[in-house]
Amino acid sequence: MVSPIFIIAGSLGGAFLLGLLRDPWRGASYVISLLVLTFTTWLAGSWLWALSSGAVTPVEILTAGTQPPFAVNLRLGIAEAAMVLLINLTGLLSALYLKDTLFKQGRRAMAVLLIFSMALSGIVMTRDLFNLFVFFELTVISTGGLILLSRDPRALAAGFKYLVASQVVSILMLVGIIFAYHATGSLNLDDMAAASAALLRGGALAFFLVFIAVVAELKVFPANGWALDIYESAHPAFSALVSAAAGSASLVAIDKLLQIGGPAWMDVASIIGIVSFVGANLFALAQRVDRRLLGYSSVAQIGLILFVVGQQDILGERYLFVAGGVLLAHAVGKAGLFWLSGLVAGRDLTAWSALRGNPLLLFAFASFLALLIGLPPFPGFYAKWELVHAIAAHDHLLELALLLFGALVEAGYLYRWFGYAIKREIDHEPIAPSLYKRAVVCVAVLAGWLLAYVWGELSPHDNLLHAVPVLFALAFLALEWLPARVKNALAIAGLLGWFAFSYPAYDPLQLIFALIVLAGGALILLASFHSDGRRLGFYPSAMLMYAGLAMLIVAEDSFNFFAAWESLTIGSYFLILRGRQSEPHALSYLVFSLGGAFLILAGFALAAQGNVQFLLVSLAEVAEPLAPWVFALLAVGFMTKTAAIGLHIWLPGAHAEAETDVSPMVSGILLKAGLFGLFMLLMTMGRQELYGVDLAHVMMWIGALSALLGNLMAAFQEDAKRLLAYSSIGQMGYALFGLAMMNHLGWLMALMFVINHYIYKSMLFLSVGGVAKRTGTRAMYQMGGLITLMPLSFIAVLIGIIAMSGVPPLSGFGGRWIFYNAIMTSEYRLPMILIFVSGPIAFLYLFRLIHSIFLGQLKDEHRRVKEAPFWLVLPQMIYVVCLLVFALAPGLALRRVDAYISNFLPQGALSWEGLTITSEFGYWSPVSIMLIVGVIFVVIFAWLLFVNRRAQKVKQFNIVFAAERPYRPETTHYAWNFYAPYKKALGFLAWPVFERFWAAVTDLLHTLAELLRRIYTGNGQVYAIHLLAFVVVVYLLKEGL
Amino acid sequence: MIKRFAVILLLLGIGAIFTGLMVNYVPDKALNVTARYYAEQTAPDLGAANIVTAIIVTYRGLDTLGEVTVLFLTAAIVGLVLARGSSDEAPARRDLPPPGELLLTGTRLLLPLILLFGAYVFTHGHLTPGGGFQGGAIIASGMLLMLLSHPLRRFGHRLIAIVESIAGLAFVGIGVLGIALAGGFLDNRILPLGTFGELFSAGAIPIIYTFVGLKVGAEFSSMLVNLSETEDL
Amino acid sequence: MNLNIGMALLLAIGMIGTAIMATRGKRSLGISILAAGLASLLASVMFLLLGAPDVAMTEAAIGSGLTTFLFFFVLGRVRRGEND
Amino acid sequence: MDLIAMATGFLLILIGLFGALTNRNILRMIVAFAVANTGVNLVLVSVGYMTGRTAPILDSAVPVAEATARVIDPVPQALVLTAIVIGVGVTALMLAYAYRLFKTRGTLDISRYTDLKW
Repeated sequence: MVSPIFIIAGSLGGAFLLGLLRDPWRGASYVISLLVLTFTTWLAGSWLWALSSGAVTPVEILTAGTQPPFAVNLRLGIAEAAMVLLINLTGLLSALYLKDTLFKQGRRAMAVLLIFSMALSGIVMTRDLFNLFVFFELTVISTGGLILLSRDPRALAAGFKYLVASQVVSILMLVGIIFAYHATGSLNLDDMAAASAALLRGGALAFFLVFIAVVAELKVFPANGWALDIYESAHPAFSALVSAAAGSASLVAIDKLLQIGGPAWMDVASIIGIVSFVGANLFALAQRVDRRLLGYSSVAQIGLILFVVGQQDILGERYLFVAGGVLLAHAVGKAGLFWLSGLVAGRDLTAWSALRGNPLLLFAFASFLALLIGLPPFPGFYAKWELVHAIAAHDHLLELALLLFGALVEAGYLYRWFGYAIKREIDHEPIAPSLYKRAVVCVAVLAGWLLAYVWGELSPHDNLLHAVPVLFALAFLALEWLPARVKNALAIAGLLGWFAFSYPAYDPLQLIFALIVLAGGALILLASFHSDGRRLGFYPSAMLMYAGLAMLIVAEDSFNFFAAWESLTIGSYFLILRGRQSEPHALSYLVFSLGGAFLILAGFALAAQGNVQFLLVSLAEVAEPLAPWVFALLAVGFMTKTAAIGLHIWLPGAHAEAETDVSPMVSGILLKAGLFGLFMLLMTMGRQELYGVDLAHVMMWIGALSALLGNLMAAFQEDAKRLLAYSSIGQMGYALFGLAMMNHLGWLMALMFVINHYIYKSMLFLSVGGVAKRTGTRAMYQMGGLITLMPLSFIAVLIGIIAMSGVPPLSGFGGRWIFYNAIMTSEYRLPMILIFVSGPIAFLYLFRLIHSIFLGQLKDEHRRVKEAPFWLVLPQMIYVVCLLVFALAPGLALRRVDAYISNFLPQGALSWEGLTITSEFGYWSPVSIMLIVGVIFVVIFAWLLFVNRRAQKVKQFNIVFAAERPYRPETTHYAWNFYAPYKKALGFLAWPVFERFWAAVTDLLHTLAELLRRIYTGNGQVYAIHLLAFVVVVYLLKEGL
Repeated sequence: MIKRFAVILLLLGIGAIFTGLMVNYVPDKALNVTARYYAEQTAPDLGAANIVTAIIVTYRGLDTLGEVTVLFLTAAIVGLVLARGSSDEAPARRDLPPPGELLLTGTRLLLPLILLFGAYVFTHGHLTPGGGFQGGAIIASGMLLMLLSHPLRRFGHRLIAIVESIAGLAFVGIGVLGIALAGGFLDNRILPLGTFGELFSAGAIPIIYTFVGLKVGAEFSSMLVNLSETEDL
Repeated sequence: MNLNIGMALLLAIGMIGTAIMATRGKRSLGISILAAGLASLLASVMFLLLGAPDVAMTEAAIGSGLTTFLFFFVLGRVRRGEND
Repeated sequence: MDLIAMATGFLLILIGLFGALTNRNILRMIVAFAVANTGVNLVLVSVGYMTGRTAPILDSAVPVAEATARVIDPVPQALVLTAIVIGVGVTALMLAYAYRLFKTRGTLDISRYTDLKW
């Protein structure tokens, strides 16, 4: 092996060699720089490989042939090797990226770049405190040089501000170093760590100064104004280096210092880290400039890693895995984003819509964001999982809450940005055509996925990149060039194939959900045959969602459950984002979903008490003081997904604005994930009491209110798809109510709702979507009289609303029947009344659906409207058949489930005899009901025909009218504001309290961010004052603690 | 005014930290382990009389390499900063009075002496106070004198660049030789230690310090020259 | 011994005085720069007293000598720029 | 004596920082930082000082055998040497920046360079 000292000697030699060359020999200089960086990268890589394969042990590099502490020594262990590799690789890639700039600036700039990466490597490897200082100063000075690579004239001032701050830092550091030396008689870090106690007694202040100086080098919030200016104005390739490489090196330095400082200082580091994470993320909310946003995000991420570094005592041997995961994910993601920003011409966030023309770069963008946020399958996901488990197990609950809050805010502003890229007008210059810059970005993407694989292998869990469903979804990325129809066929085959493959392993409950997700998903995908072209992005997203759902159903431990949960959330987010007007709704969906997901994560972590491989069935064994909290966290998390009232505001927009075939997916299928989670939760944890309140009872109330208010709000909608969306809130409320009753029939009813809601909501969304497609509007009052033009859609809607309203003879009635039986067995009268009341309200909006769309007068402009496209109608007709079959023989599905539920709630099971079902209150025979209703219908219909036999048919437009043209024409339309009287009476219930509440919360956050970020006045002196204030405040707090 | 007040308040805090350091400061009665090692071992191990030099060039040679690199960097960046954008500005008209006869003659007389003195300082760094940095600075002051006396004379950028690069490469090269021939990077014992107290002793220390001196002199000269030429471009 | 301490005290007073002179915004920049250089020079005498001849030489040559020249170089350029 | 030097050093640092943070002229800021750096060097050297000992140079006056008992701790001196050189490097860099800033902005007032903020 070549000695690692050559990483330093080689770079320096290269830099000095550049000085020998003549100025015009730019090509030769550039080649030398690249060769040197390649050499150091290779050297670091070979050491990493050898160290990780166990071929060599960590090396001590002595200089001057003398043992430490008398001479400076360096060390290269596996963590150091990884960091050095990261630094030099980032340097190499940035050098490639900077080709034009470096050619323009000449060999001096190249030499500075070489020294920069050398100095960072030195920071990582050195074991000597003063040597650390020297390397830090080298970093500072070379930063001062590399800032000038930018063409932005503001970079000069930014560089000066940076130098001012570094002067303050280096003064503090030097004073600290000399007193630390005085206290321990050595400058060697290991010696100091050994003499830690003595140092911390006599030289605590000295240590404090060194520590705070290195922390300041990390650009922690809020003493970091200069850093933000650099991120904004420097060349993006250099910002990538600062964020990825310099940040990592400083973190390693902090880690070394904490070996001296011990647990007391680790706590300080943790607090600084978490404050930085939350604060910087919050401030980023108000940011409109891409690179400054990335700057804030870098500060936040480095704060997070600092937090991890501070938690190393509780992470134990998993420390490197966690810290490495977060750090590498941050480094790759951030460097990638900075590089990407160099391809985008505009600096406003919305300018990134220019990426839309290039699917590869868009994929890169998405990958980088996922890396930063720590979504599966990236390393940050595994790392956060273990981190959260560790801090939950040690009861650091405040930190846990702050961590998750910060992560949520970060996800919010990053995905808002992604939404801009996908949805905003492309009115900017196209992306830069430079091929090698794109190549650099692609290398970063590859590195990110490679890391994802490596971390999956290193984790104690199953590698998510080995999961067949995920791979199947990812495969569609490679198949994007195929026509949509071919991909659709593949997708359907995949879903059905996976169902057939997994079928034997399902228990009855899983089977029902699998049927809905996989077979049902395939059915909805039939409608997607309607689209032609290539439909870029649709299949990877949809399949990711289905993969998540498929994995959720079979997950046995909390990790797999949560990973699946996150996958389906992200997949569905991309899917929803595809709708034309869906940008804000997709974002609110994502924020709520991730918020819910984080609650679930917290719940699992609390339950697991440090055991990262926690079986879901062990939820039953969670001990008392913790159990209700775990229950509450998980329940609220799942209820976010089912859009329980209060957490529902994301649903109407997300479902209504989605594409025609996406709405049924996210409504009919995706909502069931939440119900599945609740099933899982109630099966394992049962009833829990918090401060004497039965949580199931609370859930029941939430369910009842969701049913009532959801239905009420649905009744007042003008938009057909929104109406359906709101009705989902109500329907999920019913299911929640049923589950919360915690008795046999309640659960059966909930399952009934799972099946029914899938069928009729998918069907209704498809038919309404088809109508909207043909008429070009979703406002019901603009439709009317379509019954003759779109008879099949009419039939579907008719059957759908019969089923949904729960009148005989269709399956909805079965649901109600079980439901009423269930209610009889329970003792909660008041929520029951609410549920009863919401029944007729459901009828109101359903009636409106058929009345305003299909009955009444045909609008003039719709006279040439045709039936919905074949591929939209086909699944609807299949649903009609399903509904009829299910109505006739509910036992097909429910019988086995009934038996299965008896395992958990043995009392009150139904008895199934042939096609008749008996409960303790009565019996239900679907066939006879069907017959009776059929007879009644035929009789009434015949009688109506007979009565109206002499009615005269009037041509529709056989009328003459004259009037003023009203200011808002729709106000005169009878189908507009259809339920005005009800609205007068009950409208207060549908008042958007929760919308207002959540809007106020986000406004508050934004206003705070907008106000507080004004501490960054742009004045370099003020930044230095912040820095001093930071030092003094930390000192005072530490003294006070 | 608020700012001034805030600064005073904060500096009071920093002052409190410093006071804490001073109050807790107890001067050592005897040398600590590290210093004792240097006092005892420098002469037999490295053969250098000036312990500070031995530490700088050998024991903490990596720091010194970094230090030299700092100057290299600074010189390069000063060049970069000053070169940036200067080509598009109109050259300023120089209307300085010509240097006096006295200065010119003085320079001619003094320059060789100064250079010689500088060289003496850095070659004797291992024996007497002084060394590469001080010697380099002295050489640079000679250059400064030349600049003052011939403000319009173009300096050999090329010569300066070659000196600084060769000196730098030589420093790194000697360091690497240490790995091959002695105990590690920057080990000075690649050459015989010689007789204690003589000029050619202490292994590679005088050689390294010579290169350091040349390099430091070249870097400072380069900075000065760059600064002085900014307006001529 | 006392002589040394007396000198040290004198030097200290001198340094503090020159430092204040260098950092007060009232005087001309040239004087500030000179004062800072003087403080540095006084410090190098102090280093000699503290038994650090190497440091003293360096501080005198680099800290007070070259740095002061660098300052004046830049000051000269800026002044000439201001006259334009 | 070491305490005198140390106290002077600390005072110089504080004076320097005060000057650097209150003068808006960037050249004055740089001068102030140079003063602060001098202060740092003083503090560093004073930490190594031991009363009654001589400079860490072995010669006829201080033979090798007596070195341990006679010389001052050489380490801080070595560090200060490095620190001085690094300090001058940073100062030169800041000066170059100041010059360019003046050329491009026409002012030396740091409070005028606030086009990057928030």
